[in-house]
Amino acid sequence: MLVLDQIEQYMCPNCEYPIDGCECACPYCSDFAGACALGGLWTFGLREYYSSIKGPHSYFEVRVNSERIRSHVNNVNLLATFDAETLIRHADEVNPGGGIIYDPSFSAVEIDKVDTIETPAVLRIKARLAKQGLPATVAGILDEAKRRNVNLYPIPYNDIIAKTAAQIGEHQLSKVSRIINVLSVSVSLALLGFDLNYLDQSLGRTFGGKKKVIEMNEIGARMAYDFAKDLAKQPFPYQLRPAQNQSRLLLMGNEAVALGKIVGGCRVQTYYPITPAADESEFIESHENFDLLDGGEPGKKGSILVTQTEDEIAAITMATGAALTGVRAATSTSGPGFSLMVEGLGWAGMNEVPVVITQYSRGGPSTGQPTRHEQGDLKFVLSASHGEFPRIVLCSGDLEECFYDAIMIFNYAERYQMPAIHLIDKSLANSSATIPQLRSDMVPIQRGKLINSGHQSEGNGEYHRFAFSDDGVSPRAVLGLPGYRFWNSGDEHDTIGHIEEDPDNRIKMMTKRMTKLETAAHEIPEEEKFNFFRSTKKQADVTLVSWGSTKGPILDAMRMLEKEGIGVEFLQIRLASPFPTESVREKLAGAKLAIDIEQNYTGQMAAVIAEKTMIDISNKIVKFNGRPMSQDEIYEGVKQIISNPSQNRRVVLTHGA
Amino acid sequence: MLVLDQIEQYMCPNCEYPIDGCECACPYCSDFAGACALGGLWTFGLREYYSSIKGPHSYFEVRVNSERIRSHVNNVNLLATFDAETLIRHADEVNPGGGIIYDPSFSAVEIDKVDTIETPAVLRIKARLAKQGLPATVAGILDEAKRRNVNLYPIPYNDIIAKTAAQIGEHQLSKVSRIINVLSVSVSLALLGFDLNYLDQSLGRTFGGKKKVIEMNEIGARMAYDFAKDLAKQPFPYQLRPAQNQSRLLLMGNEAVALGKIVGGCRVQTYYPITPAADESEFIESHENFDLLDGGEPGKKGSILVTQTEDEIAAITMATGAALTGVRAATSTSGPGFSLMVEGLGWAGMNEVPVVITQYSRGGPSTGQPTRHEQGDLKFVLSASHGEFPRIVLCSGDLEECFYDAIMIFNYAERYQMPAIHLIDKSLANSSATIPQLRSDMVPIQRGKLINSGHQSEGNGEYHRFAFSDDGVSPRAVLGLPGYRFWNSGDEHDTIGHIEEDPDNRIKMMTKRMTKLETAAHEIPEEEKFNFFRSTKKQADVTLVSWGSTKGPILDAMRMLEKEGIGVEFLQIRLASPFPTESVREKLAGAKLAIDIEQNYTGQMAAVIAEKTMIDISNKIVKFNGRPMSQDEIYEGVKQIISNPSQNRRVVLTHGA
Amino acid sequence: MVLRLSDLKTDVHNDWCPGCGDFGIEAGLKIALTELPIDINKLVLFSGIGCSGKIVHFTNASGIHTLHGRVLPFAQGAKLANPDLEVIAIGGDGDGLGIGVGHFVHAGRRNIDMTYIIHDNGVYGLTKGQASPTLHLGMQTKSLPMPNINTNVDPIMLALASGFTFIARTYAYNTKHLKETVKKAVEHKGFALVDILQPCPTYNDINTKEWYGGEDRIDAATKKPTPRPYELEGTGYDGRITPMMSEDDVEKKMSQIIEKSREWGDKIPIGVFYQNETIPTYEDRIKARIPSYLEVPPSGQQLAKPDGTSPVNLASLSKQLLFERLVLAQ
Amino acid sequence: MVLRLSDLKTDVHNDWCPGCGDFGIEAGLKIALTELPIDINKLVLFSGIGCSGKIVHFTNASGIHTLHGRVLPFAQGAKLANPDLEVIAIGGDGDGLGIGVGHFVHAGRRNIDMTYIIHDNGVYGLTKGQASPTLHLGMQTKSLPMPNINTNVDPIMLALASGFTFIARTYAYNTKHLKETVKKAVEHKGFALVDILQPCPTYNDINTKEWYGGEDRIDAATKKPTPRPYELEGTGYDGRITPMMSEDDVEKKMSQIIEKSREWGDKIPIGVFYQNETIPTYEDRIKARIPSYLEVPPSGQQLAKPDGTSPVNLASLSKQLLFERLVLAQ
Ligand SMILES: Cc1ncc(C[n+]2csc(CCOP(=O)(O)OP(=O)(O)O)c2C)c(N)n1
Ligand SMILES: Cc1ncc(C[n+]2csc(CCOP(=O)(O)OP(=O)(O)O)c2C)c(N)n1
Ligand code: SF4
Ligand code: SF4
Ligand SMILES: [Mg+2]
Ligand SMILES: [Mg+2]
Repeated sequence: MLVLDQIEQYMCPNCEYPIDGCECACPYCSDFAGACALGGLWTFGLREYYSSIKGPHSYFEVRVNSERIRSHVNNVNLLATFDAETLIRHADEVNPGGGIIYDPSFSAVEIDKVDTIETPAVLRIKARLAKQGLPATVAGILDEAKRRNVNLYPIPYNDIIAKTAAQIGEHQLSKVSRIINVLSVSVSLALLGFDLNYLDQSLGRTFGGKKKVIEMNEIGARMAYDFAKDLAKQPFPYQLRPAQNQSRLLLMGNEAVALGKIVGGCRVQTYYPITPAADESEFIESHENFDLLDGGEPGKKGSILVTQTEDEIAAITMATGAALTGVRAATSTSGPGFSLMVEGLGWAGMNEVPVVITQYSRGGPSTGQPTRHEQGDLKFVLSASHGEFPRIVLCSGDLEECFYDAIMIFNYAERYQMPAIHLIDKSLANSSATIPQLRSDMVPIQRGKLINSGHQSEGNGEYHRFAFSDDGVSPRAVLGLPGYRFWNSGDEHDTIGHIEEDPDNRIKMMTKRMTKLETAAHEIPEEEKFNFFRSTKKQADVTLVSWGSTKGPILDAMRMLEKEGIGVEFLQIRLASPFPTESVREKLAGAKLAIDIEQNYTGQMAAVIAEKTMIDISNKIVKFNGRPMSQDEIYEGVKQIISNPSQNRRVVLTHGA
Repeated sequence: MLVLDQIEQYMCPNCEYPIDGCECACPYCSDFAGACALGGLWTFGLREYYSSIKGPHSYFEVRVNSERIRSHVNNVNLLATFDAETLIRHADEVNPGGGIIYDPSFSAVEIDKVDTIETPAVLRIKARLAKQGLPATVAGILDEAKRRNVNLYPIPYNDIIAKTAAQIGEHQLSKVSRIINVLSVSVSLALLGFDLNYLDQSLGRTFGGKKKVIEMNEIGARMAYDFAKDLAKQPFPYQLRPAQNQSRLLLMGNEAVALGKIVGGCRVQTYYPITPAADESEFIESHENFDLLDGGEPGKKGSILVTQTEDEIAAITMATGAALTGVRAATSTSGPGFSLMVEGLGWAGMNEVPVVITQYSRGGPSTGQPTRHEQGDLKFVLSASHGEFPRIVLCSGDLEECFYDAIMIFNYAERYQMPAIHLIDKSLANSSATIPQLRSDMVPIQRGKLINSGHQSEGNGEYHRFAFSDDGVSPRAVLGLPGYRFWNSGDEHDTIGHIEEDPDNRIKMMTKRMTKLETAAHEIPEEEKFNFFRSTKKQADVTLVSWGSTKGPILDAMRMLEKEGIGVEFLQIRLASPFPTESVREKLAGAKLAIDIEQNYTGQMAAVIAEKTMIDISNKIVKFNGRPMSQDEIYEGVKQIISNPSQNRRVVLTHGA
Repeated sequence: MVLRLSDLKTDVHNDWCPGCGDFGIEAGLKIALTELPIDINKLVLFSGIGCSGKIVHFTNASGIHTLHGRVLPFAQGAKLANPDLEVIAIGGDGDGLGIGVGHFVHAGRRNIDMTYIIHDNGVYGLTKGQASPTLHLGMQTKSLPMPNINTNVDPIMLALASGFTFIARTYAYNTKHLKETVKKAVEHKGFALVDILQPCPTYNDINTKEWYGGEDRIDAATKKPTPRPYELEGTGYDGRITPMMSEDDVEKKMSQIIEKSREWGDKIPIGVFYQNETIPTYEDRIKARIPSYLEVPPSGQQLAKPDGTSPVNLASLSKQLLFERLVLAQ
Repeated sequence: MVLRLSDLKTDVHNDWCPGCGDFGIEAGLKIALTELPIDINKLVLFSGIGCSGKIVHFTNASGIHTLHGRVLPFAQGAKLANPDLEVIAIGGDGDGLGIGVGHFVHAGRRNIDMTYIIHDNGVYGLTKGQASPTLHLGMQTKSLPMPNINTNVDPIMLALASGFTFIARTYAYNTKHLKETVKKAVEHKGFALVDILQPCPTYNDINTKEWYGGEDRIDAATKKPTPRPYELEGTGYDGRITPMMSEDDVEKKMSQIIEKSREWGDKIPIGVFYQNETIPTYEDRIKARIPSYLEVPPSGQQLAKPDGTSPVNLASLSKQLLFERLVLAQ
C-alpha cells in the first residue's frame, strides 16, 4: 500500500500559546502527526518559532509517508493556516496541485500592515507580487497561488467555532476559539481522505482526562470535517491511507534524550533554563518518579532529582559534585550556557570525573538565534577550557541515536573517567518523528573501574584515587565509601589527590590523563564511532561527509540520488573525540569526490578532519541561515557540485522561513 | 671584550617575602641582574616559584653576557643559596669548575627533614647520593659537588648580619637579616671580579629614598665582598667585566605589556586577580597618572583607569561596555579567568566591539600549576565561545614583542572591529631581561573606521552601526556621540542593531562578520604575521616551527647549532588568527626536516598548521612539566631528531626544578 | 531640545504578550525620560536577556542589549569610561537576581552614579515561566509543574546588604508613581535600584494585575477593590539618611527600612525605601586617585599626536626600568 | 570508632605563612570534628581556591579542593546526590563573597542541610593581598597601593537577606568558641554559615591578631588588653526563631539580629546571630516531590539489573509517546 509523500504545514496553538509556549507539549498538540501515527504512517515534523512568547509567527511542518522518512522537504502539498501572516509567508511553498486551507476573511489583509513580518521578507514578497501585477494583499497571494494551480479551501473558522460554542452551551467564545488548530487538522484529514477517528484518538491522548475539552474539539472537528468534505468537490490529489505497523513512538529529540538518560541511569540532572535544552530537563522532571522492571528493585520506584540552578556555572559544578558520590549525573544546556561551563569542564577533566553535558547547539554566536538551528559549536566543545585534558564528544544524528547515545555516553564517561559531551542541536531537539519502539536493554550499563562497595579496603590512607596504570584509568571510589578516603584538586596533584608541583609528577599525570583518550580510542568499537552508508551501486560517485542532524536529510537525499543512478556513500561521524582518525582517513582516501555537508559557516568537521588526517575536503555544502537542511536542498547541492566537479565549491543553502 | 656566559642562581627575598610575594618589585630586587645591567651587560632572568605565599622554595636564575641572550641554560656556574633546601635541590646543576655560595651551618641538615621538598624529589636525590655512598645530608650534597670539581664558598651569613647590626646600632637582628640576599649578591660579585659600585647603584634604585635600608645593605655588602675576596685564594674561573652599551631597559614581560598598553592608548583596564596576569594590572595601576609628550595635551597628564572587578565575567563585560564609548579598553587574565570570559567574548564578537584580552597562559588544565609555565591554551582561545565569529589572536615571542604587540593589537581590534586576544604566557610574564630601549613612536595609532566626533550626522535613525560593506567593516560610532544613536544585541540583528530573525539577513550578517577576518588577513603585512629566521648557511638542514616564548631559547639554540654547521630556519608564528596559511604552507613546503617546538602536550600549533595547510609536522619537541625550555634542551632535542631522521619523533623535554 | 514621548518610539515590532506589565514599565520610563533634563545624545539604556531585555529595541535612545545576567558590568563599564553618559540598566528578576546576583551585590559596593531597573515578575518569562528568585517558596504559578522549591530573595533587603545608596520599589501599572520613582532614581547621585512589580499574565497567575489591584479584596464600604501596593510617600515614611544624622539615628532608620522591606502580601509598600547621599560615589573615589578623571575621562583622552604616534612620555614612564651605562672610575 | 585529633592529620606540608589565622581555624575545626558524632567515612570537606582552600589537604577526611568561587555548588551537588554525607564547605572571603557571592545567595535560598565556613581575612591572600569584599571602604592594608575603593559587604546581613537559617561568626584565635560554633553549625538542620574572623599577618596589617586582641586598648584597671570580639552567648542574646513565635515577635527578633550584625569596630559580636529551624530544608522540599528520596537517594539507586541492563520500565515511561496500530472498523 503506497502512500504519496504528504506534507502538512500549519500553525499549532491549540492551547493558549504558540508552539514554543505551548502548554500541551507539542508535538502531540500537532494532532495531525498524531492521527497519522495512529494510522500507522511514518511522520516527520519540523518546528520553527521565534525567540519570544506570543506575538511572532511560528509554524510546524509535518511530512507523512508509508515508508520511513527522516527529513522535511522544501515545498508542501497542503498548507493549513489560521492567520493572514502564515498565508503571506508560506503560500509560495505549496506545490502546484496542492492546497491551501484558510479563512476567507483574511483576503483583505495588506501585507504592509502585518508588522510581525520582518522588513526584508516584506520587501521580497511585495516585489514578487508586483512583478506579477498582483496587489500586496492576501488576495494577491491567493491569486498567485491559483495561477500556480494550487487549490484553495476557504474555511470559515469563526462560524464553526460559534456553532460549536452554541452546541456545547459555552458563552465565552474565546474559550472555544482554541479549537482552531484541531479544526484545521480535521479539514486536512477530510481533504486527504483519512478517517477522523484517528484524530479523535489522538485528541484523547493529548487532553487526557479533560472530557469537556475533548468534547468541544470533537464536535468542532466533525463539523469542519463535514464542511471540508462538501467543499472539495473534486478529491484532493493527495490521499492518505492507514498502514500496518509495529509499535512505534512519536517523539522529539529532547524527549529521546530524556528517556535515554533515565534508562541510562542518570539520577541527578541539573540545569539552568535555556532554549532549546530546557524542554529535556522539564520532561525529566515531570517523570522524576518512574517504574522499575522486575529485576530492578521490585516494588520500588526509581527516581531522578532535577535541580534548577542559579546559573550554568552552578549547573556543571553541582552535577560534578554529585558525580563524585558515584551517581550518574548530567547537565543540559545550549551554547551560551556551555560557554559558562567551560571552567567547570576543566575541573572535571583534571579530576577525572565522569560528568555528562548534553549540549544543544543553536544559532550563534552570543545570544544569536536562540530558537534557530545551527551546528556551530563543534570546534568549541572540542577545545573548550584552558589547558589540555581528554573528553568524550559524541554527536547524535537522529532520534534513536539521541536515545541510545544518551545511555552510551554515561558508559564512556565512567569507563574513561572523563567529562563527556553529548552534542545535539536545535533541529534534533525540536523535530518530531515516529520511530520504531526503543529498547531499554540494547545498551548494557558499564561502569568501568568503579570500586564496588562490597570491596572494603583495609584502613585508610592507602587508596590512591589517581594511581598510575597502563591504560591511564585508575580504580575509582566515590565519596562516602567506607575505607576509601580521597582528595581532588584542580591543581596538579599526586596519585592521592594532593597538590603536587614536582615536574616529574607533572609529566606522569599529564600522560596518564591523555593516555585515557588513547584507551578510549582503542576500546570503543569502530561501529560506535561513525556510520558508513553506501548505496547499492558498487562504485560510489560521491562521498558525503557529515555529522549530527543532517543525517536525516542526507539519507533521504541519497535515495533521490540513487534513483538517478548516482552512487553515494555517506560517512556520518559520531565520535568527534576521540576521533576515529584511521577509519576516516581510509574512507576518504578512496573517495572519488568528497563533499562536506555541515550546518555552519566554516565547515567545522572538515577542519577537524583536516587537522587529524591532513585530508582537505574542499567541496562543501553549508547552511547557516538558522533553518535545518531539507532533503531537496541536499539533493540539489550535491547535483550542483557533481555537475561541475572543479575543486573548491562551497554551496550555501538558503531555504527556510 | 668578551665575557663568558655566566649564570647565577639564587633565592631572592630581600624583603619579607619570597620572590612571588616580594614587596620591592622583583627583578630589581634581583640586584645581581641590576648590577650587571648597570655594568652594561646583557641579562636574562628566570623566576620559578610555588603557588603559595611564604613556605616553599622559589628561585631566580640570572644569565649574563656581553652579547645579547634570550634564554636560560640547564646548568649554572655559580649557585648562591641562603637555605639548605636550595642547596639540596640545585647543587647538581652547577657546572664543574663553577662555585656554590652557602652558609656552613647548613651542612648537618638531613634531606628527609626538609618537608617543603616534594616526596618524588627527595627520593630522586637520596637515590643519587646513595649510589655514590654519600649521606643523605647537605654535607653529602657538598661532598658530591666537590667530587665534581665544584668550588665551595662557605659564607657565615649570620656573622656578617650580626656585625652589620652592631655597626648600625640595630638591636633587632630580624630587621637586619633581610640583607641576606644582598650579601649573596655581593659575594657573587666578589667572586666574579665585578665592581661593587654597580651593586650600590642598583640598591639605590631598588630602595629609592630609604636611606637607612640602603646604608644597612651597603655596609653588609662591603663586608661580604671583602670576606669573599679573601676566601677565594684562586680567582674564580668565570670573571665578569663591564661593557659599553646604549641605554637599555631591564624589565619583565608583564611590565612590557603594561607599558605597551599605556603607550598604545589603553585607557580602561579591568581585571580580577590571577597569577601571573595580575602583576600587569598592578603595574599599570601604580602608573595610572602618566606624563604626556609635547604634542600630546601639553601640561596635562594622561591617565588610565584600572578597575578590579568581582570576577572575570565582569572584567570582560565591563571592558566591553567601556569599549563601546570609544575608549581603548582591555582586560588581562590567565587560563581560569579566560574560561570565564568565553561568553563575553562571543558578545563582543557578535557586536563587533574592539576589546582586547591579554591572556597569560600558565600550567593547565583547571587550577593546574598556577605559577608554572605552559602554552596550553592556543586551540582554546582560537575557538572559544559558541558559534562562529572572527577574532584576532596575536602571540608574542619576547619582551619587545610583548610591548609592540600590546600597541598593535589595539590597532587590529579597532581596524577590524573584533575582540583581539594577546596571547602570552607565564614564562614571558615573569622572565626578566635587559632589552634595547623601547620606542613610543614605532607603531602609529590606527583607529580604523571610527567616526570622528567632528562629522556630525543629520538627525537620528539614519546611522546603521552594522552597515554592509565590501570589507565587512562598518563605520563605527561610539556611545554618546551626538547624532549617532545605535543599538547592539547579542541576538542576530539588522544593520541598525535591532533583533532580526530573517534567514536572508542572517546569511548577510554572518558573511559580513566573517569577511572582516579575510580583510584582516589581506591587509596585515606578512612581516607582522610571523618571523622567519635563517642561519647564514644557504640550505637549511632543519626548519623549526614554534610560537610564543620559545622564541628566545630557539634563537639561542640556533647559534649553537650553527656553530656546528647545521643550517637552521625558524618560523615563528605570531598571528594565529587570521592565520597566515599561504606563507606557512610555502615555508614548510620547502623544508627538508620540519620540527614543531611547543610548550604543551599535544603540539597545538602543529594541529592548527595541519588544519590550515594539510601539512603534517610529525617531528615534535614538546615540554609540559611546567618549566620553560632552556637553550640546551632545544639544542639537544633538535640534534636528537636530526641524528635519527626517521619520521614521527616526539621528544619530551624534562629539565627544570 | 525638549524630548517628546514620540521621539522615544522606534519602528521595531513589540512582541511582548498582550497585557504584559512590561508595557506599563516602558510607558512610565519613557514619560520619566521626557520629564528629566536629559540630553538624549548622552542617554544609553543597557538591558539583560529576557522579555524585559527587549525594551531597549522599543526605545529610541542608544540601547545595548547585553547578555543574560551581565547588564550591570556592561553598563558600569560604559559609565566608568565616559562619566558624562546617563546610564540606565534594565533587566529581569531572573537576570538580575538569579544568574546576575553576583554583579548586583558588587555594583552596590561600587556606588557608581547610575540607575538600575528590575522587571520583577516572579518568573523567567522568555524561557516559559520557570520560577525566578523573587517568587516565594511554595508558590505554584500556572507555568510550574510543582510548587516553587526555593526561598525568595527580597531585592530591597539584598540591595541594602550590598551597599546600594538608593532603593525603591514601584508598580508597573501605577504609571505616575513609576515615573516619579524612576526620576528620583536617575536624579540620585549614586547607584539607584528601582524594583518594579510587573504582572506577567502569561505565566504568573498569582501576582497578577488583579491581585495587585486587590480585586479579591472589595472594600465593604466603597465596593471598590483595595489595591495591595500602597505608596510610602503618602505615609510620612522617609528613608533618607543625611549627613547630619547621628549614628544612633542612622541605626534607627536602618531598622525602620528593614521592617518596611519585610512587608508583603496584603500591604506592599512602594516608593523610596532608602536614600543615602553621604556615601561617596565611585566617581568621587576615582577622583581621589586620578585628579583629572572627570575633566578628561578615559573616553575623552587623545590617543595620538597629530603625527599619529602616541603622546605618552615613555621615557618618564619607564624611568625605573632604565639602565644606562655609567662611566665608573675603576 | 572515636575520632582522635591525630586521625585528622595528613602528611601534606602545610605552606601557610607563619602566624596565619588559618592555623587557628584548622585546629578549631578539627577539634569540633572529634567532638561531633560524625562517621569519618561520611565526612567530606569541600573548599574553594585561596590560602584557605588548602585546608582540605591538611585534613585527613575526603577533601575536594574545587574552583575559585564554586565551592558551594560542588558541595551542594554531592549532598543532594547523597544526603547521607556530612558536608562542610570551606572557602575564603574573596572566594565566597567576591566571585562566588551569587552561589552564596542561592545556596541560602535552598537551605540544604550542610555547613559553610568562611575564612574572613579582608584580603585575597593567595594572590598577594588585594582587597576582599569584607574589607571596609577606605582601608589601606600594607598590600594595597591605594585605599580600598569599594564598600564592604557584611556576611551576616547578606546571609540573612539570602535565606540562610543559621548564621554565626567566630574568631580564628578563640579556639573554644570557634569549635563550639562549628559544632552548632554542623548540628543545625539546614544551611549554616560560620564567618570566621581570620588575621592574615602577611597582607592585612589592620585586622591583626593584635587588633582583635585589643592590644591598643589597655584597660586602665587591669592593665590588660581589651579584645574586640565579645561572645554573644555571654550577653543573653538569643537569635533563635522558634515555631511558636508570633509574627510580631519574629519581626522584633529580626530587627535585633540586624542591629547586632551592624556592630563593628571596638565591639565585634561573635556567636550565633540567627537560627531558624521553622523553615523546611531542601531535603524536606524534595521529599514532597520524590517520596523515596531519603530512603533511596540518587547515589543509592541500582543502575543495572543483575544481567547488566537497565532496570527502568521504559514502556510505562514512554506510554504517552507510544503509537500502536489500532484496528479500526472502517
Ligand atoms: C547564559 C544564558 N543562560 C540562559 C539563557 C536563557 N534565558 C533567556 S531569558 C532567561 C530568563 C529570563 O527571565 P528574567 O530575567 O526574569 O526576564 P523576563 O523574561 O521575566 O523579563 C533565560 C534563562 C541565556 N540567554 N543565557
Ligand atoms: C577563575 C579564577 N580567577 C582567579 C583566580 C586566582 N585566585 C586564586 S586564590 C584567589 C583569591 C583568594 O582570596 P580568598 O578567597 O579571600 O582566599 P584567601 O587566600 O584569602 O584564603 C584568586 C583571585 C583563580 N584561581 N580562578
Ligand atoms: S511572557 Fe510574561 S513577561 Fe514575557 S512578554 Fe509575556 S507576559 Fe510579558
Ligand atoms: S597570605 Fe595571609 S591568609 Fe595566606 S597563608 Fe599567608 S597569612 Fe595566611
Ligand atoms: Mg522575570
Ligand atoms: Mg581572603
